[in-house]
Order: sequence, then structure tokens, then C-alpha cells
Amino acid sequence: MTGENKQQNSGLLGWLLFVVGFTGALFVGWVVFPQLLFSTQYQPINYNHAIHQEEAGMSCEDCHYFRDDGTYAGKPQLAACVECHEEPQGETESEAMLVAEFVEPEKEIPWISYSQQPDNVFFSHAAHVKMAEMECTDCHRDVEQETEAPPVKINRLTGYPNEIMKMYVCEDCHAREHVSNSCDVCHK
Amino acid sequence: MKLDRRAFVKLIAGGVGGTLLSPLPWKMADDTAIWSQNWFWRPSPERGGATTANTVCQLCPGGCGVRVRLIEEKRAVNIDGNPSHPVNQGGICPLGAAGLQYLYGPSRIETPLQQTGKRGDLETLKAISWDEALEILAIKLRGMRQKARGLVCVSGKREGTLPELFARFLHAYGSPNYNVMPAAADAESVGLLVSQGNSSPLGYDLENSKLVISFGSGYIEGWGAPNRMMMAFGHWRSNPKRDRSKIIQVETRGSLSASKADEWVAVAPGTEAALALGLAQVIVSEGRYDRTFVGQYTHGFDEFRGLLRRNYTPEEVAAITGVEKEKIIGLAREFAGTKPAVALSGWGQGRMQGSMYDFLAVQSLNALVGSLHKPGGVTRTPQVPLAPWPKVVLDATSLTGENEPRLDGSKGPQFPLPAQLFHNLVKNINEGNPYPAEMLWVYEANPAHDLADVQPFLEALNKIGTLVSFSSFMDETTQLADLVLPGPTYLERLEDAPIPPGLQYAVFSLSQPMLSPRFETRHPGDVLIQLANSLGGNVGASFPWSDYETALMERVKGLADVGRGQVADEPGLQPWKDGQGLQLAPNYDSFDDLWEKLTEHGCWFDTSEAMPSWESAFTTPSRKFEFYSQKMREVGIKGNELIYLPHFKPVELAGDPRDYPLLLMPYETMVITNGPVANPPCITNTLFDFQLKGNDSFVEVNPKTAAKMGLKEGDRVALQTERGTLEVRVHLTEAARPAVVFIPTGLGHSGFDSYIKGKGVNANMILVAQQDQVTGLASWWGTRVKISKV
Amino acid sequence: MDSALIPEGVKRCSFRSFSLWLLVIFGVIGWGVLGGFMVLWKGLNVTGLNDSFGFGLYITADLAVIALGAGAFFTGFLTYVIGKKELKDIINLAVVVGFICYTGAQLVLLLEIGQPIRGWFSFWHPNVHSMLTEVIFCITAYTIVLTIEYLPLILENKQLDKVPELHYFSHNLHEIMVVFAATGTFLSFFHQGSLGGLYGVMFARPFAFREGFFIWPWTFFLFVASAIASGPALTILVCKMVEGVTRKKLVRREAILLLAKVTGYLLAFYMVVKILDTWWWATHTAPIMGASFREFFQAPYGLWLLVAEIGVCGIIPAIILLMPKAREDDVLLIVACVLNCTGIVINRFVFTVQNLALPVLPFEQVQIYVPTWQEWAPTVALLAYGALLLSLSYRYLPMFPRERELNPIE
Amino acid sequence: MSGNKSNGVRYGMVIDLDKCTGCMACSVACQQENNVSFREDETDKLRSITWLEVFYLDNGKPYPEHRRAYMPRPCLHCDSSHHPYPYPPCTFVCPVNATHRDEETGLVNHIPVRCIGCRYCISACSYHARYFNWWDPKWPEPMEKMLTPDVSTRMRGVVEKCTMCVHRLQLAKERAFMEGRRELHEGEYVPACVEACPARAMTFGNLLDPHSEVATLARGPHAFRLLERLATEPKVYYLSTQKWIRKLADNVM
Repeated sequence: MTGENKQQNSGLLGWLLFVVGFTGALFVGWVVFPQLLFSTQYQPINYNHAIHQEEAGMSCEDCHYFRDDGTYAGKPQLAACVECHEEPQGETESEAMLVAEFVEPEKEIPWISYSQQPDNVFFSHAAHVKMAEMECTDCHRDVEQETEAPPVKINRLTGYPNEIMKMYVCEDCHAREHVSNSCDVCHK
Repeated sequence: MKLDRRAFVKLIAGGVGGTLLSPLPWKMADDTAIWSQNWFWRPSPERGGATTANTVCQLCPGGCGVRVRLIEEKRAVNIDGNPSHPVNQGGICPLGAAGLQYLYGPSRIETPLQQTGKRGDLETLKAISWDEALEILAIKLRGMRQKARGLVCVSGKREGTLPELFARFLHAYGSPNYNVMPAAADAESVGLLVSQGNSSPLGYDLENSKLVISFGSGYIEGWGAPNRMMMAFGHWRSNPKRDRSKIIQVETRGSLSASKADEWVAVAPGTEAALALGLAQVIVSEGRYDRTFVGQYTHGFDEFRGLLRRNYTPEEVAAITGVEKEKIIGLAREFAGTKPAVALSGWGQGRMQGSMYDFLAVQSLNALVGSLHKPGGVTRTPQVPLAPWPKVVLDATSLTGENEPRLDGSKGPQFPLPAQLFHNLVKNINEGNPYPAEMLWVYEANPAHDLADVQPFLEALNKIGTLVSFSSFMDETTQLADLVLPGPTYLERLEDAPIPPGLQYAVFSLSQPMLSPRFETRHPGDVLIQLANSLGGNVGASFPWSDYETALMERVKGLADVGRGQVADEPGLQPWKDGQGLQLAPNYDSFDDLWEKLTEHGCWFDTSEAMPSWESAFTTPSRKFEFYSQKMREVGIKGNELIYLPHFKPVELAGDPRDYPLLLMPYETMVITNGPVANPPCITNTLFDFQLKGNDSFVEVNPKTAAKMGLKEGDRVALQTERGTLEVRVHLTEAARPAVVFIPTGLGHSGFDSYIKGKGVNANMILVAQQDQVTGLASWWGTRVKISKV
Repeated sequence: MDSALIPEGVKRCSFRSFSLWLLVIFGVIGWGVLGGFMVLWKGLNVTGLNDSFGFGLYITADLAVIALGAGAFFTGFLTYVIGKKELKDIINLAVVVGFICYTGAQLVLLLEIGQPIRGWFSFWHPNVHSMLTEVIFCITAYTIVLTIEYLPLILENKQLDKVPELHYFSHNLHEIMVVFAATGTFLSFFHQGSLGGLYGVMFARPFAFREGFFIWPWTFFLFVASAIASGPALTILVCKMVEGVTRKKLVRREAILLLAKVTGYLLAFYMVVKILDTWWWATHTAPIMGASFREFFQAPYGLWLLVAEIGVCGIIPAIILLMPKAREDDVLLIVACVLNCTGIVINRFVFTVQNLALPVLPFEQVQIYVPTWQEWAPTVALLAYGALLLSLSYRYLPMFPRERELNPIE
Repeated sequence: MSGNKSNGVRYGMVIDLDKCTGCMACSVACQQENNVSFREDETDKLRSITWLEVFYLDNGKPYPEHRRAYMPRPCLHCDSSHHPYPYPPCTFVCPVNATHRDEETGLVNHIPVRCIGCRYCISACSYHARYFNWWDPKWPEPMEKMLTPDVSTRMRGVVEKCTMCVHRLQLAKERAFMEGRRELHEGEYVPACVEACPARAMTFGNLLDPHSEVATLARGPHAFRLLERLATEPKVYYLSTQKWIRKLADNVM
């Protein structure tokens, strides 16, 4: 092989390596990295939204209600579950776990939140639901027909779930609706 | 073909390009920033529904209603004032606001403890069960029943059903030795006894006073009920300018009370009473006194007038107090000419016992201008109509005990007047006279730190067989205990809070558990009942209740029975506004209703008891206010004529002035807690760096005095008195009188937690208490001191 | 050993002595890294900073270094934009010094902020009203410019120059250097100014506050003037230092003297405006704010600072530099340059530390600031970092285009 | 929000120094309300965080003419009429928009999670109202239980300051929303310090509502503000009939 050839070959190889590096990095960044960044966590027991609504005839507000002071209760405390589930209400594994691991030892169920904002955020459900008359599903996924609680993706670095609403979403909507975007409206 | 450098560079370049076009760097930058906002070691308070509940603060006798903010009724996260409570109307003092730092403080005791080694060794203070602890105590008590008089109890609380239960236990068991920590209330009570015939504590109608002259009282620094006093101060200051109430402070040190008064009269140390007598002299000689009262309702006025004329002319008083003659005359005219006017007594926060004569001198001013039992003046605190408990069941031993002399010599032949003499108790224990102390109970008190002139007490502990502490915290006394029976804090227990000191209307408040006890603590009331039952016999029979709550309810039934007063359930109540003697329609219809409402709102109050009339107020032999005390003669106190009259008696200070050229005076402030608890971190935070710097506390010295001694701001000095030496730093301030060194009390803890331990020095270690030979009361406002640079 | 990297036709010290020298430098840098690491790991509590002295040695050093780094843009401006060709002798050095100053300042700045991980917020969430935003953007942009200006010099390294692409690239960069010089001038003008603005806008701090033109306080312009009056002085100093260490003549005398003359005029101009500013501030600005000139100078930050800054380190060097006879004397030239640079350091110190030491509330006392070693170490390491970059650049790059001509090898 | 809204809302405070007893309840209540961290030794006052600091003043006269007074200082929430910088001195210097004046309430907020800790705002504030977290905020283990969820805890390396308990405004608004109201009544939103003050020396409300107590007091003859000459226009007013105190509030030539 002549020197020139060698040079050409190595140039070609160089560009090939460039492409390899480029696509490799893209693959790592777009595919591998998200896998590594998020952990998948499962709810301590399966919660069946559909069955509570259809068979037990419960409404959303039975568990997700406003407190008298206008704050939002979010997820119910164990006491609410105990009202019906003092004894197992069926044959499922979750039902047995609920009674054995939480109801009987009177331990709160460590539900994993899909969308709870960081503690530096003050989110007023009253402002959005009562005043702005927004629907729950405007921000949250529709759980009405859900028979199984989906797993939660938790960001390993930040500790927050991936469904969490980012600040620009809040800001955009506030700007559209001519609501103040001053920091202390939402941060505490 | 080999991978040369250039190819490698290209691979890297591709990699970099690809990475930049992927979310990796951008998401990482964002997420690491978010990570820095949510570091796992940063506490994130648990969320939940918030509620508030009313209770009463028990950190001092001030009796303020407080509101506790709770999260899911499991965590208490805030304490503020209860706006419906008439005493504080929503205001709160720093200590009350810091209450949670006690509840969650690191110095809480978690279980009963027994000292298995040497006293004071924290390593050998071992956790035991409640059953064991009670058993140990019961066995000891059974064993020493024949020496029952040797059981001594010290309570830090003066009033309330719990101190009463302790006293009851001692009574049934057969010991006369129930004591409370010494305070100005002791002198007040003796003074009232000799001048008015009974010891009912004073109630000041301050909110309605137009002129208040305070003889050394820290009226906004913790004297009386602190919040009530600050409320009253705010009220004086918000009256329309033309009839703003005026405050005159007579004090040696330029305290906050002095600075905030309309006028500060700086007197020579310990001469407040002389000034009071000087004012009395002017008022009497100029005929400015209340002729009706003095003429018809006093006894011994002529003797008093004679004494004033002889000894307390403005010239003489000016020489004693250092206050100009004209000033004395002016003050007297102002005091007599302003209606209603009132004079306050009791030094600082009223924590020093002090002299009965000092009290009498000030009280005689109130008598001269007819301010006794009148609106805007001083009366007695009304009775809260609690139902009595059944009589204590006595057996032979307890009957003997009833008649035993008290260890402190009070009510005895030498000192027949006072109900208790704490420093005498310490002296007698040390001397084993007249009998040894077998066992000491300490409840809501920390005498090992808090008692002025504490060293003799620490020695006395060696003479005491067993020391039992009921404290919730690892205080200095508890560290020395042989047995610790920790109680829950006031936020975890039911307890009544009686009328705060100095109040003119009736209040009964209830503190109740805000949350379940954090630790294996037990209510001292329940402990006493269980202990009594375990002892059985007459002691058991004297405690016929299943628990403290039942015992307390039995007494509260009295309120429902008389059907008076109201539960305070609306903000802005000011029971002093329309005067006393005003019937209130009860807002409850039965005991159950009352109890329920009391539990919800925390306070019952009543204004129906009118101030006593001058005809009925005095129960002295003459049925009059006695300037010249016949009571003292009656109980057999003998001496020259002077001792029956209010007079100024200079205290012989400890130490030779040649060795100890300066005077050391203790002072109290709102931001350094005295009493059973130590300063919580958030109050210690508010101390200025000329009060505490690192672990050094400061004494106040006048710049002129300092200059003479070559001292500069912040210099480290040794303070030496007859009792010992402390190392402090000096703060130069014109608030200090020349030649006097002012030292704050309440620092220098060796107990509690690392947030207070070792900060500053404990002034009580070097103060010397001086006993008055007529009354037996002790004073410690001044000790001679030497100060030298180290 | 490293002869393959050393430019053709110049003489360098042995690799052994060079390694020893590097060892010393790395020692100092290591000390600085340790200090910096402690600040990052334990937090800023290891420094002497507090709530009174939010800014301290780090900021003083940053400000001083950035001002002194102005030699780069100003020499560039003179060389490329004005066309003072004789300055080509020294332009490379000026660029390297500038690069050192700017990158070093940014490294120290990273320690100074409490949350360096969030440092990029200033790009993503900038507050356009903040002078600091202007500073951060301009400094970053100008550092990029300086890198671009530095790049051709690096690419002239004997080995790198052999790569045809790089050679070509470097050549083209040279061609358009005027563009970068102009950009650099523009950016520098703004960030030197906004560094002054940083203080001048503190309208709640009577010591720092100045009225001004539109939104720019007079300090904005004073900082620009002082930077261009002192930056070239540092360039001269560094040049003299390198010449001293290498015992060689590296730059033609005309270049140095031209720079010295320009510096003299600029310093004189700066002194005039600074004195005017001080007079106006003392007699108009401060009284309006309820402050008095006398109270601005309290021990230990007394009037001596003003005398030192304006008198000793301002007027004296200006006179020396303005007198042709004086500036032609090497010793006097060096003295003038040292004083000039010291003056600027004092000025930045005064605005940073004295400003914060003075009480604004009438009942307060003067505070005293004492930096800890964790602050000194990174600051000193910044100088070592400069020495490192200079040494490497001198040894391996043709930093002084006239070196071969002035020092022919026999 | 309270009372007369047509004028807008400018929350402000009046502190009557004649009534202030220097008891420090405001400062303590503030620490509890806002999860202010503390260390074992807080005597380095230049590194101790006290959102509501109490200044010590004295008249400088010799005994017994000596008088002292305490001056509580929350963040003054400057309105600023300064030309050409009509912003509080602290907010317009922040490079990252971490601090800002809410134009609907006049409150100056500071968001620690945005803050990069450059401390420019600390340097710009002449009232020392801003504090830097020199250390990781830490509480002894059991005391973490008393932290309120209404205010987030801060982290090392950021600035913090008094928010006028803006979380109480947030919660008050929520309560109002439940009743379908957007307006607040006077007294529905009051900071912790004002609520705590046992001498009732502190008043809080809408300065733009001419009938509010706070506006009435702020118009009084003895009302003054700290360093008025700086044109920072604090929304915290002080009252004192004492000349020497009023004199100490402002530099007088």
C-alpha cells in the first residue's frame, strides 16, 4: 500500500469513527440515559379506581376532597380505607395485603405520588378547581376506568416523579389566563 | 490498520456532537440543579391537614392561652397566642412561642431512670420500667414511714391542683416539709399578713391605672404575668395622648423597664424602699394622703407619721438613695395627685424573696393614696370557686407529722410569720437540724441551678438520702437524682393553670394533651395517685381517685356548681374594662358542658367578685390596714418599735468592702429563661453578642468604672465573691451604675442539651443570700465583688 | 526531551529546570485547589465572608484581575483596529494575559457563589435589569473571544502547525482577527463598565452609589477608564517580568514605550475623571443620601486608602508615564506600572470591601473583614495558574514574534 | 386585598417603638413560623439567620440619662421611588430573577430554589434584611418534627429573608376561595410576628386602603421609616415619640 492510500484509508476510517461516535452518543443520550435516570416504582398495593367507582358507588370527592380550610387533602389517610376495608372485601392479593399490612397494624399506606409538587411549591387546588373551574383531567390522567395503578417513574437524581408538571407549564397557563406569575404566588 | 490519534479525535468529536444533540447534557444540568434544590439531607416537612387546638402555656405561671397548630394531629408545628384568652388576647411571649423546642427538644427524658452508680454520673443513670420505678419508691417510702417528716418536697409551681396534690401527699404521709421555690411572693404574703391580716395574693388593676410607679419591678421583663403586663403596657401607650398612663421606674440599673418608662429614677442599690418612704413622708407632711382611708381604715398612722418625720425627710432620703430632694418631692406630689395611681413592688421578675419591709414601704404608699381595693389600684386576686377535695385521711403517723416543726423553721418560734423559708431549709439540712432530710422530691423546679446562692444547696444534697425528680428534662437537679420519674410536657398532659400572679379578675385555664406523649412519661398526678394506692392505708385513702383527670374534674365541678363566669370563647375579651363585681351570664349549662367547652377553649373567667370594701377588706386585729402591725406582736415577735412599722433597713452585704470593692447585682431578662427550664435555642439566638458570645456571658459595667480599672469592652475578667469565682467578659454600658457590676441570671447550665450547655456562667454560684432576722426571708440583690482582668 | 515542541530558532531552559519550576507552580495550584475544594465541600462558612461582607477577597480578586486583563482587548484594539503595527510584538502576550485573567476569574467566581451547580441559571433565567447578568454574559462571551484569539497562537506550535487543516484554520483566523478585536473591544467595554455598574447601582449604599448617564452610573465609565488605564500596564509588567526571568529582550522598545505612553495618557484622563467623580460624590451624591464624606473613612478603612489609590497609585504613576524621560527609564517605568496596577487593586478593594464594611444604618459600627486561607489559596493559585499558562505558552509557542530576531542564536 | 381594593394593595407594617418592650417574641415566633434553622452557637451575629432581627439602640448618654430601645426589623419590602431604578435595591441586582416584588401585593419575595447564592442582594440591602445559609440547615433529629410544611426549608449556599409570611397569604386566599371570594378581609392575613406581639406594637395591613389601621398609623405625626433619604420607600413604618430614636433612624448631616 502506498502512503497516500494509507492516508485515504485512515481518513475514511476517521469519518466512520466519527459517525460511530455520533450515533453511539445519540443512542446513549436518547435511549440508555432515560433508562438509567428513572427508576420504576410500584404502589405498595394495587388500587383499583374503577371498582371503587362502579361497584362501591364512590365518587372522586369521597377520597380526594377539600379540607374546611381550603387546602386539598390529596390522597386519603388510612382511616378512610378502614371505613370499608376493616375486613377483606374480596379475594385479591392486594385486598389481603391491605388488611394484613396496613389496616390491622394501623400503618398509613405509603402511596407513591404521581404528581405531587416539590415542597417549595404552593399549589392551590382551590384556586384551580373552585375559582378557575378546571377539570381534574386538565392536569391529571383520567383514572376513572383504571383497574390497575400504573408504576411510577421516579427520577433518581431529583427524586421527583416524571409526570410532575414543570414550571413552564404553570407559567404558560398563568400568562394565557392573565393570572399573576409572581414567584410568591406559587412558591413558599 | 491501526487507530491513530486523528481517528480517535474524530470518534470523540462524533461522540461530543451526538451527546450535545441528545437530552443527556441538558437534562443532567437541569436535574442536578433540581437535585441541589432537594438534597436528601435537607429536611422536607411531612405534609398533611392542619388543625389548631387551644391549650394553656405552663412554662411560667403567667397562664396564657395558646393555640397549637397540628399536622394530621400528629405533629405540632407552631404555637401562637389564643386570641380568646383574656390574659394574653392572642399575644405571646418568646418563651411561649418557643414551646415546641421543649416538646421536641433533645433533653427530654424518655423513661424512668435509676441511678445505679455515683450520683451525678449520667452513664450509670439507667432506664427502668414504670413498675420498677414506682416499686422502688414505694418500698423506700414504706421503709421510712416512721421518719415520714424527713420527706421534703420542692415544687416550682406555687398554685394549681398538681402542687396541691404533692402537698396533700406529704400531709397524708406525715411530713410538714412541702416547699415551693422562693420568690417575692413570700415577702408579699408575709407583708400582707402583718398589714392586712391575710395573705391572699395581690391583684393589680393596672389596665385602669393612670400612674404606675414601679419600685424595681421588671414590669415588661417578666414581672407578674409577663404577657398580661406587656398587654397592659401596650394599652397604657395607646391611650389617647392627653390621658396616657404614666410609668415611673425606680431602679438602680437602666433596665428595659427603666428605659421604656416615662421616667427612670436611678437609686442607690437596694434603696427603693427608702425612696418609697421618702415619698410617703412628703405625702403625709403635705397632707396629700387620702383622708377618708387613712382616717377611718388604718391603724398606727401616727406612729408611722412620726417615724417618717424622724427618719425619712427628703433630705435624708436624698442622702440614702442619691435621688435629688426636689425630685423626691415632685414624685410624691405626682403620685398623690394622679388618680388612680399604684405602686408596684417585687424586684425584677419577682424571683427574689426580698424583704418584707421593702414590700410594706411600697404598700404603705398605696394605702396613703387610697389605692387599696379600688379600681386602678391594688386589690387581692379573686377566689376561683373550685370545689374542695375530701379531707386528707390522717393516721397516727401523719398526725405526728402535722405537728412536727418544719425543717425550714418557718411558722416556728424564731420565724412565726412566713409560710416557708427556703434558704433556711438548705441551712438546716446541712446542719441536720432539727432532724435529717431523708428524701427530696423535686417537681417543676431546678434548684441545683436556679436557686440563688446555690452552693449550700448542692452541699445539702449530700445529706439527703434519696433525690427524686419528676422533671421532663435532663436539668441539673435531675442529673443528680437517684430516681427520675419523668412527666410529659404541658403539651402532652392535662393540668390546670390557676390565676396568673397580679391579675385582678378570676381566671381558670386548662392545658390538655395536644398530642399523645412522645415518650414513656407519666403524669405526675397519676404517679402520686398510683404511689398512694400502692402505699395504701390512710395515704391511699386520701387519694380516692382513679387518675388525675378524675381528681381535677372533681374540683372543676365547683365552677359549675356556683354557676358563675364564662368560658372565654371569643376574641378581644377584656374583663378589666368594666370593672370588677360585674355578673356574667354563664355560657354553659352543666358541668359536662362546662368541661367540654373548657377543653375546647381552654379558659374560664369571671368578674363577679367585687373588690372588697374598706370595711371588710382587712382581717387584722384592728380590722384596719395596719401601718403599725399588731399581728406581729400577736405572733410574739419582739424588738424595738421600729420592727412593727414599714421602714428601710439596709442589708449587711456579704464580703468586706476592702477585699471586694464593687457590688454585684443580678438581673433578669425575658430572653434568658430562669426557673425549671433553660433557654430554648430560638431564644438564645436572639441574645445580642454583648450578652453572649461563643460560650462567654457578659456582665454590665459602667464605662467610668471600667476606665478606672483599665477594662475595655469585651475584656475577660474574674468575678470573685465570698462564695467563689466566675469568669465572664465585660460589656461597657451607661445602663450600669458606676461601681456596680450587673450579671444576668439563667445562663451557665451544665444540664439540658448542647444548645445551652456550657453557655455563660451561673450567677447563682457566687451570689450570697442574706437572711432578715425578723422575718427569716432572704435577699440576694447584692453581693460584694472583686473584679480582676484575666 | 520536549525539544520537538519548542519553536524553531529559540533557546529555552533545560527540561529539568522547567519541570522543577512547574513543580513549584503545581504546588501552589494544589494549595488553591485544596482551598477551593474545601469551599465547595464544606460551604462558604470556611471563608471570612459573612452577611455583612457578602463579597470579599474572591470578588476583589476577580474584579482586579478582570480590570488588569483589559490589556488584552485594549492592545488588540490599538493593534488591529487603530493599526499600531508595532504592538504586534506584544499582542500575543496581551492575549495570553487576558485569557489567564478571564478564565481564572471565572474559576474563582464558581467558588464564590453558594450554589455553583445552579450557576447556569444566570444564562437560562437572566434578569435583564441586573448589572451582574450583563457581567456574566459579557465575560463569558469575551472569554470565548479570547479563546479564539489565543487559538491561532496555540496552533502555531511546531507540531500542531504541521497539520495542514490546523495551519489553514489558524491562518484564516489571523486574517479576521480584526473582527474579534473589535468584538472584544465592544464586549469588554460593556462588562468592564457593568462591573462598575455593579456597585454604582447600589442606591441603598451611599458609599458605592453614583448618579450617571441614563441607566449607567458614573462608576460604569470609571471602571472602563480605569481598566484600560491599568490593563496595558500589567501587560508591560508581565513582559518585563518574562524578559527578566529569561534574561532576554523579547519585545522591541518602541512597542513598550508606545504602550507606556498610551497608558500614561489614559491614566491621566482616568485620574481627572476619578477626582471629579470623588468630588461630586463627596459634595453632592453622599449628602443627598444622608451620608457624609468623613464618615466614609473609618479605621481601619481610613482616608489612607483614598490617598493611596488616587495620590500614590494614581497621580504619581500618571506623571511618570507622561514624562518621556521618566518612562524611558526602565526602573521608573516598572515602578509606575506597579503603582498603576496597585491603584486599580485598591480601587476594586475599596468598592468591594470598604463599601460593605461601612455602616449604613446610623447606629451600626464598621465591620472588619479578614479572609481565611481558603480564600487566599485560590486567589494565589490564580496567579500560579497565570504563571503556568505563561510558562507553557512561552516555552512551546512563538509568543514573542520578535524573539528570534532580537536573540539570534550563534 | 383587604378593604379598599380600588387603590390596589400594598401590604405594609407599622411598628410602634413606644409600645415595643423588646421581648423578642416577634423574632422567636418568626423563627418557628418559617423553619429558620439554628446552630449550637449562634453568637456570630453576622452569620446567624434572623428574618426578624431586633436592633439595639441607645441614646448614648451617661448614667442615668441613658435610655435604650429595641427596633424589630423584618424585611422592609421596599417600594422604591428611586430614579432610574424603581425597584427594591435587592431585586433588580439579582442575576437569576430569584427575588422579585409582587406588584399585586407589594411584597418582595425571594425564592431560595432559584437563588445561586451570589450574595449581590445581601450587599445591596442597607438594612441587613437578607441572610445567607453559610451552613447546611440542620435540626436535631427530634426537632425536625416541629417543622411546618407551610414553608419549605432552605439549603446551604442560598439567601433567605422575611417574606411577610407570604404562605399565610396563600392559605388565607385558599380559605377565601372556598367561599368563592377573591378579596380578603382586613386581618385575614397577618404575619406571625404581628400576631405574636404581646404589647400589640405591630400592625399589618394594606397601606393603600386609607381606612386601614396601618395606613392611619403610618400617616401619624411620629411615623418614620429607616433611611428615608435613600428613596428605598420601605413599607415598614416605625412610630416613636422619642426624638433620639427618630434621629437614629436616618443619617442626618
